[in-house]
Amino acid sequence: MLERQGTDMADQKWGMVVDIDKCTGCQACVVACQSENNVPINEEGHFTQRRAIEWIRIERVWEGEFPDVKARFLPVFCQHCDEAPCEPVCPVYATYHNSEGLNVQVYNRCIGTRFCANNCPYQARYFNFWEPTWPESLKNQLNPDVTVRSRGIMEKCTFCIQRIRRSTRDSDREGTELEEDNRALSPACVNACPTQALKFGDLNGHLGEEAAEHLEGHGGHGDSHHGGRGYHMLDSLGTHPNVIYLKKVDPSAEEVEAHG
Amino acid sequence: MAITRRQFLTYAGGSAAGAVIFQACGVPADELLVQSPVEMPEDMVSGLDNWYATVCKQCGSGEGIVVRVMEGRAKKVEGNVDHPINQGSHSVRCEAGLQSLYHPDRIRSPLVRVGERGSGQFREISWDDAIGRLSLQLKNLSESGKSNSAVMITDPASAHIGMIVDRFMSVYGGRHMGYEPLERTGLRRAVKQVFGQDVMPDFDIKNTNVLLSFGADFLNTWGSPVRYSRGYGEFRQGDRKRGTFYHVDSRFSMTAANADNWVYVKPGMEGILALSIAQVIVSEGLGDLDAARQFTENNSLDLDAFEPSKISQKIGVGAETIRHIAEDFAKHGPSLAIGGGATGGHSNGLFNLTAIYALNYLVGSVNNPGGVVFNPAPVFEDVPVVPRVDSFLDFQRLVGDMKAGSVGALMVRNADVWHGLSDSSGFKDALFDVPLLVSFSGFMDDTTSMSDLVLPEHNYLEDWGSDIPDIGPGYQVLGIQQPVVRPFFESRGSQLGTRNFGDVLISLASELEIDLGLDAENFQDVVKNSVRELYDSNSGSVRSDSFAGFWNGLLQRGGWWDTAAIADNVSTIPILSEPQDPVFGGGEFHLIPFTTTGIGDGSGASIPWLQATPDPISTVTWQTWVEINMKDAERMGIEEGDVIEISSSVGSIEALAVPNPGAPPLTVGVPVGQGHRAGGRYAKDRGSNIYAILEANIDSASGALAWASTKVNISRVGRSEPVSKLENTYSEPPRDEEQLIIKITPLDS
Amino acid sequence: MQEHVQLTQKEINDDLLAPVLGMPKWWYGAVGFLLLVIFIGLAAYGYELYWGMGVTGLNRPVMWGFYITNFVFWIGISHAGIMISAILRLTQAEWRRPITRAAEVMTLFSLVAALSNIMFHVGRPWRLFWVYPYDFSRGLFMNVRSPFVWDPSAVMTYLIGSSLFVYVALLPDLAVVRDRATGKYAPTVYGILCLGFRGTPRQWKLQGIAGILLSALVLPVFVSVHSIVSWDFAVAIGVEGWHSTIFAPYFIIGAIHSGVSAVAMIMALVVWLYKADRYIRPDHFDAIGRLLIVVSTTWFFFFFLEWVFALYTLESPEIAMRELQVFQNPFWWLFVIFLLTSYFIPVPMWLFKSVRRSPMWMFITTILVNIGMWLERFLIIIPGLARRQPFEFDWGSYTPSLVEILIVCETFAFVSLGMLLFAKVFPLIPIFDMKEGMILRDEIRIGRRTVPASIRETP
Amino acid sequence: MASHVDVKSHQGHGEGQYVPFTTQEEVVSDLITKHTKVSDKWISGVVAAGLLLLLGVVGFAMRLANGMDDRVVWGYYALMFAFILSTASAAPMIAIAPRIANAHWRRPISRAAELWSAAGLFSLLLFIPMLWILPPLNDGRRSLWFFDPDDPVYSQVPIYTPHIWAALAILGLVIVGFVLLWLSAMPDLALMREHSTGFRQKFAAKLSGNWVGTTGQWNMLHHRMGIIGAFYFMMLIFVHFLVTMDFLIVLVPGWIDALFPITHAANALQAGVATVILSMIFMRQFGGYKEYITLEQFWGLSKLLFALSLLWFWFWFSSFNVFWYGKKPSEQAVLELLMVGPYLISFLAGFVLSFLAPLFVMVWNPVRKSIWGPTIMSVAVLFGVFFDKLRYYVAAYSVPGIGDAHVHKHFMDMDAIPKVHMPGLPDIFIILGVIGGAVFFYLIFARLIPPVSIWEQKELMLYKVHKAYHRTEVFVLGKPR
Repeated sequence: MLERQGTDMADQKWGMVVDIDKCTGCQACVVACQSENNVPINEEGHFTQRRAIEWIRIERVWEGEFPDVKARFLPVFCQHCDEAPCEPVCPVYATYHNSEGLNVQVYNRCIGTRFCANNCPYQARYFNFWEPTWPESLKNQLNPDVTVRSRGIMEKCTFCIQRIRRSTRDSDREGTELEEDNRALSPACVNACPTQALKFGDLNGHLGEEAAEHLEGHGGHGDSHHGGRGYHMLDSLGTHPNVIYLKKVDPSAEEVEAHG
Repeated sequence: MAITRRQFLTYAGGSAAGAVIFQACGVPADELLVQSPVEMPEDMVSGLDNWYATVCKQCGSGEGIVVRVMEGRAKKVEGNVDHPINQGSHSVRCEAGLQSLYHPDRIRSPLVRVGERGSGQFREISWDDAIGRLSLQLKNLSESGKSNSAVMITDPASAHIGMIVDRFMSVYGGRHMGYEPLERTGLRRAVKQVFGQDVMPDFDIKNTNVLLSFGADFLNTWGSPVRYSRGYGEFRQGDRKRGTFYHVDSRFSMTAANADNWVYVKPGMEGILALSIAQVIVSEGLGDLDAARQFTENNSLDLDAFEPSKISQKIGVGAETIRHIAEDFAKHGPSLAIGGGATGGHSNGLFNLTAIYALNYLVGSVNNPGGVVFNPAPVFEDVPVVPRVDSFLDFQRLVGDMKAGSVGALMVRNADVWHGLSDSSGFKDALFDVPLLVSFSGFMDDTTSMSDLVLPEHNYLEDWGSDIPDIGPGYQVLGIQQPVVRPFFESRGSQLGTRNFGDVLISLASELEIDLGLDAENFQDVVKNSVRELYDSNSGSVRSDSFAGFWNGLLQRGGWWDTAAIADNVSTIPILSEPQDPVFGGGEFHLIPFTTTGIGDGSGASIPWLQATPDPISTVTWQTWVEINMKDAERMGIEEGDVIEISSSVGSIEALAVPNPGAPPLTVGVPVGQGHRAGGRYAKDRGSNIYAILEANIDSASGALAWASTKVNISRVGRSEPVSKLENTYSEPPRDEEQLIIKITPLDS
Repeated sequence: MQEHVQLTQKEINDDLLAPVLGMPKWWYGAVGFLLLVIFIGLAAYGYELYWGMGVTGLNRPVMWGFYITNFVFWIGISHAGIMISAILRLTQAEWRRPITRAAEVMTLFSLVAALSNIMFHVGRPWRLFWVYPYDFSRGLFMNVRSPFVWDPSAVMTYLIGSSLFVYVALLPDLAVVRDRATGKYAPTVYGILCLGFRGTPRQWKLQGIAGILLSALVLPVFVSVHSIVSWDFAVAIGVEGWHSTIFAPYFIIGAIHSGVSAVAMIMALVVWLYKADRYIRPDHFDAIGRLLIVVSTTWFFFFFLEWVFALYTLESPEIAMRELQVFQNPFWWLFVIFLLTSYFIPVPMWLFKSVRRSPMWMFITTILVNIGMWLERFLIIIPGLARRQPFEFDWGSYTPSLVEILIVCETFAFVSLGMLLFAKVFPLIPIFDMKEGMILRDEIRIGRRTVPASIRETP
Repeated sequence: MASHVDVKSHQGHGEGQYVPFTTQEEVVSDLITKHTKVSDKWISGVVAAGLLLLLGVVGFAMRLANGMDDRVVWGYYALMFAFILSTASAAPMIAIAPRIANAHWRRPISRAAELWSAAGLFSLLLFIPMLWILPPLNDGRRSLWFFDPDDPVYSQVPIYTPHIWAALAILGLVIVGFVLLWLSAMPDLALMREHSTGFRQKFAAKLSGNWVGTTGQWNMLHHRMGIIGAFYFMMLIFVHFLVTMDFLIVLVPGWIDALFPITHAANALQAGVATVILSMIFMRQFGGYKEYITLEQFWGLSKLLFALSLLWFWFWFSSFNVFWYGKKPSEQAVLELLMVGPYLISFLAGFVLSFLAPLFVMVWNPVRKSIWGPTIMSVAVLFGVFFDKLRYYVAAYSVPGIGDAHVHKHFMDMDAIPKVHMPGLPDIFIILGVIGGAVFFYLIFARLIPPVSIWEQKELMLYKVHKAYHRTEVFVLGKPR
């Protein structure tokens, strides 16, 4: 279905590395994502009803109380798990794994049982409770590469698959090799991030090597924690995410070891 | 088959009717729906796109952006990779430019007021008519010799627009004032005094090792956040030792959350803390001693009065902490001290800032890598680079004049004075004594809604222009702003729709028969002409053998910059202003207004994306809320969502309580920018305006408004409403029991 | 054993056919009221269809609410029919005779009600048929790995099986009605329906065998249905507190608990509405009461096990979820009500013979049980989904909207209406079964004692 | 149409359908003589069992020589304890359940089932060493009882909570079993008191108390047997719960299977039925009770065995499906360890013998309604149960790192799955010995108490009456309350 014939795309495996130590919680990624992916405008009501849609959201976690208080920021989005719990439970194959390691959501197949949302440990799936609407003039901004999701279906981060498609198509047309750190290819959030906390790439390529370095815990330049900070979120669930998080460095942290 | 004309018409009519019917069913944006049950629509790439480089005018920091355009419509904003300020990244507000471009409530043509002033009833008129009316009034004024009673208030306008405004007003003989809601006149004065610079310097966070910031929310809204964030990323995890970051603030801001140590200091005591740090450095013989001697003697300053143990009680910071910071700051250089935000918004703001910035001299990080880096002289002599900003004192004078009836015409561009000026200034009443209020704003903000005549300007994405960043990267930069799409209302003809502000001034000048001395009949040419000298200089990022080629290069690269053109080293001795304690009004709680990630100082309030952007700390959207300490809240029986009345001596507003564990006791933080009387469907009558109740305390040294020095009383109204936050309501703050965020200590500690 | 009333076949016919041939006064009132409730409920559903799921109280992360709760509840009720008639038939329990049909009919209608809940629940019901093997033209098949595909197939099988079950058991009575029915069309219609049953020995034999076979065959289905329903929850690893191995038996036994209670309710209603007190005797209530004590206690043991193992893991998300379930508002008081109504009030009462033998008390206690069991499902689903952890940042809460409440009421009205209409058209107490029971009764005199006995064929 | 039948008026006939004696006296004398006569078959049986028991003791001693610290080698011992708990202790349920349900076919075999509770005593003896094999709580292992290692009080107590509770529960089970046996034997003991001589007469006189068979006593007896029976069932479930929980599940990190105690119990009932069927066939072939233990009994029990096999499968599958579908690493590891991993063979053997075979063979009524069909099946089931228990207990007892809280909180990684642990010579001795021991106990008690309940036989003759009905003949079953 989604494999593109006659190319080497199928042996790419898209993934992301998120450096929590760099994330400042500035929300640039959130708005970039909404603009790129035609995410419906989250009106006040959507927040009070707890139905706001943010394919990537910044979670803020408190530590301690005033005066020695800390707040941490954690970008959360679809982890595109290799063993995605959301996939087997969908009765109509609306969500499945494509040949590039992406967990894709076929909106028009979805019938809205919301089973996948229940079974996503990362709560990265969002349901269109209302019909998304825009004022006439604002529709001019909607991205023609991305469909508008009607009410009654799930949606979630796609790693901006439309960008991957467009740039691979272009590279095919020009007969050039698709290089992975390429702004036309990487998702809107990654391009936006002012501190470069997000890094997108091919886990079978350079990013994969870097990620391995982080996960195995060696490498690193001098004493600036470069390698060894990698971990998968909720690893003990065995979902095998394609997103690698880099640990927060905190002088006052009591050392805790990652599970698993 | 042959279709007769009649048949054709019937078909056409039929299809038209069909279209109407289906429209009536309100199928949403269905032209974008792809109905395939197996393919992700994203797999079907449609159409070709172009990316045009221009400059973001959403906020003052002048980021370079590229805009994705398909079929003549702007679709996506991304950072311009070449641009020195943001190097490809962008902030929330750059993105939102798209919605300001396609905002449903944009002004579609010149307007003249028909109802009461402020009734918001306008009538569309032609541009000729509008310019005629304005020029008539100006003529009358100049003929009656009161031309200086014409006042133009703009946002801090620099580069060519600034030039034209200045020229116009000076040639005409009127006054030009620059307006900034949470003004930074104090900051500019401090920079002048300490560094002897007219231009704001750049902070080399990227290479600094110990970062000590006072009150400046520089990762979020203060200064040039995107540029600072780029540096911060490297500062944290670059090819270098991980830096240490102390943040001194009396509010737990997003920047404070990212600091390794947030040091709470009592409001307005930052300067004293800075001097105390200086005292430790000097007394322990760390750092650059003769620099220290210089400025102590020069300012006849007795540092020992600031020995930590003496002042620690007063400023609420432990003596040990002060020593530790001082030693770290002095020993593990390169170090950098930044100050701003609320620190400068006190009655002793100028003292605070000067004291803070002076610290950089002690550790020799002035105009050095990892320290404060000066910006060079402007690109052009005749084009102002320092935006004109007038202090609150000046505006109080203006209000005086207005009351006295000596203001004949008030022209406003991009400056929402009505919303931003505190009631204590009396501006709102005085406005009714002004015979003519003209707005050049392309959007119905509060001030525009009060005005008599509206001459709407283009949205910046439709418009020509230039930008010289207020806070440069340390070398000369000129951003070029080009229209990425045709003007949205172009179809309404030349007499309706919007126009470039510069063009309007030019045609106004020709109406008034005054000569602005620029040999160009429209603003585009003004820019074009003035960049000729860059072409001639044949230096910097864009070079070409033909001017046409050069111009194209400018447009493609989104501007011109010359990394070689850096500031020459100046050795000045910082002038500290008189150490003094902050003065506050009456009231139980310190009120600390703050700008939010989304709507900033209020200029973004009309844009839904910005309204819906969660505040990083409280994750609240769309509303005005009160950050209040949890224990205080407990004491006063306040729970999340309770409507709180905040009352100062000036007035009172209502806001929703959001207790949070980071808020210091007896301090309330309230976001600015809501509570508009106009501003379109997304901003009108939403939340409440904290500016309105700020007391008119003034930093006597700089004349700036001490906007953080108001003290308020808060009380429960008894009502309570759901808080529209991304996070769910909690009784206990979430603690991350499952360690989603795993923390490790740095290797060296 | 019992104050047994021996009736002639004529009496039985007259009594049990009365509701069919005659027409009680209260009937129109009841049916009218139920129709009204159903109409309101459907109107609410129309509203939901038009505006989308937004009109419900659901949100992120509580994506399932009243509808699924109600779905599980009705599936549970539907288990009573088979439980009573199949199992008791296989074990030749005499006291089953008068109540089997009511139970089976309840099964049918509650199954339909359950299915309707799925329709209310999904975001785009007009595409619900995609969960069936269909749509080959698009090169697609439904995802057989999903419990939501197992569900419809199992429930459908169950529906078909149990309707056959009812029909086979109905044949002899249809024949009786055919002979008694007056009017223009009725005799013909019943004649067609009863498939020409004339009561020849062969027909009786076949009918008996069919009954036994069907009850043996439908039992596995009955088990599979609710196991699968439980796996809608249990296989999910995303929700702490759902991922428990005991769910399948726990749900089944819970279903039987609520189902058998519902049957007792119906029995009481039948006694009152159709004056059937000569057929449904106090010791029928007694028997079902005893059964209920056993069932409910077993259920409680499973409940206990589930909790023990939940706490035994000592994993903070699990603990947090339980904490939410038991201590947080509003769940804590729902939890208390649930425990009291589903076990701690009824079971001690059932220990008293006088309670077991009084239709009134059985009616009250069993209604309590069903309230409790509805809450049980609610308390499994909602706090589980509220998910205090791992993502405390966006844990959720849920309050049902009016629409949901109305639609839930509609399902209850639907089942009641179904029962009423059925009782109007067919005898609700199996006539032939009663007669058989009367014939097979006997007594043995041992010394001075007379022991009730039943006649069996020699094996 | 109530007809009154005079008991005496009907001659029974036909082998295996009912008792061929016409008068109660005949039944009594026949059973008493059968019981008192010591056959050499019995003697040889006792001797053989006794020898096996000795062998077992030897094996136990050999194990004991190496001490009890290494839990791994005790896996097979634990297995045998569980096996006895599942067979001997569960067998009495076959007397209790039908008695409560008033099923007449049970009557000839209820005593044979109850006698196994005597062998239950053996399970208690077997359990005592387990107390030392199992790790104490204060090295941080999990327990149902949420034991806090730092608790000053508990850490002083030499034996820890789960040990105490489980021991008490098993003791209780055995006691209740004996009480049940004694109660139901009382009328027969009274008969023996009258009819027999020698030590047996004295023994009966002691135990039968003041039984004279008044109506009051009879009512009381029925009442008590109902209560005690129900109580025995609860105790049985409770014991299975405690034992599986604190002596099996806790040993395997990540094995959070709330259903397992019930699966274990269901499996035990299955084994109990099989045991009873086996003891039936022995009594029938060697004990000389052919006329009493007839096809009807086999038929009744084989239905039960069939149903229980299905039930067990359903429980097993419910657990398996949840683990397998969830794909959690911890649970994957558990499946690897207990099923598809080192003990795959054992698992398959158990699965085939105790589920597939009964399913496909006993689904046919002719097989169910025969003497040898159920017998063979019950042998298969017993072996199946043995292998099934093997994969659980031996595997669980060979898991390292129980004390480690971290291991418990999260999954143990795949390469840490222990290798299969083969039985050594002592283990084989123990296996044989335990089986022999159980049989030994059983045979001894079968000497003391009639293995066929005399009074229930007599009752049967009252309640089961044949009579003509229209053109056919039926029998009338009394259903006393």
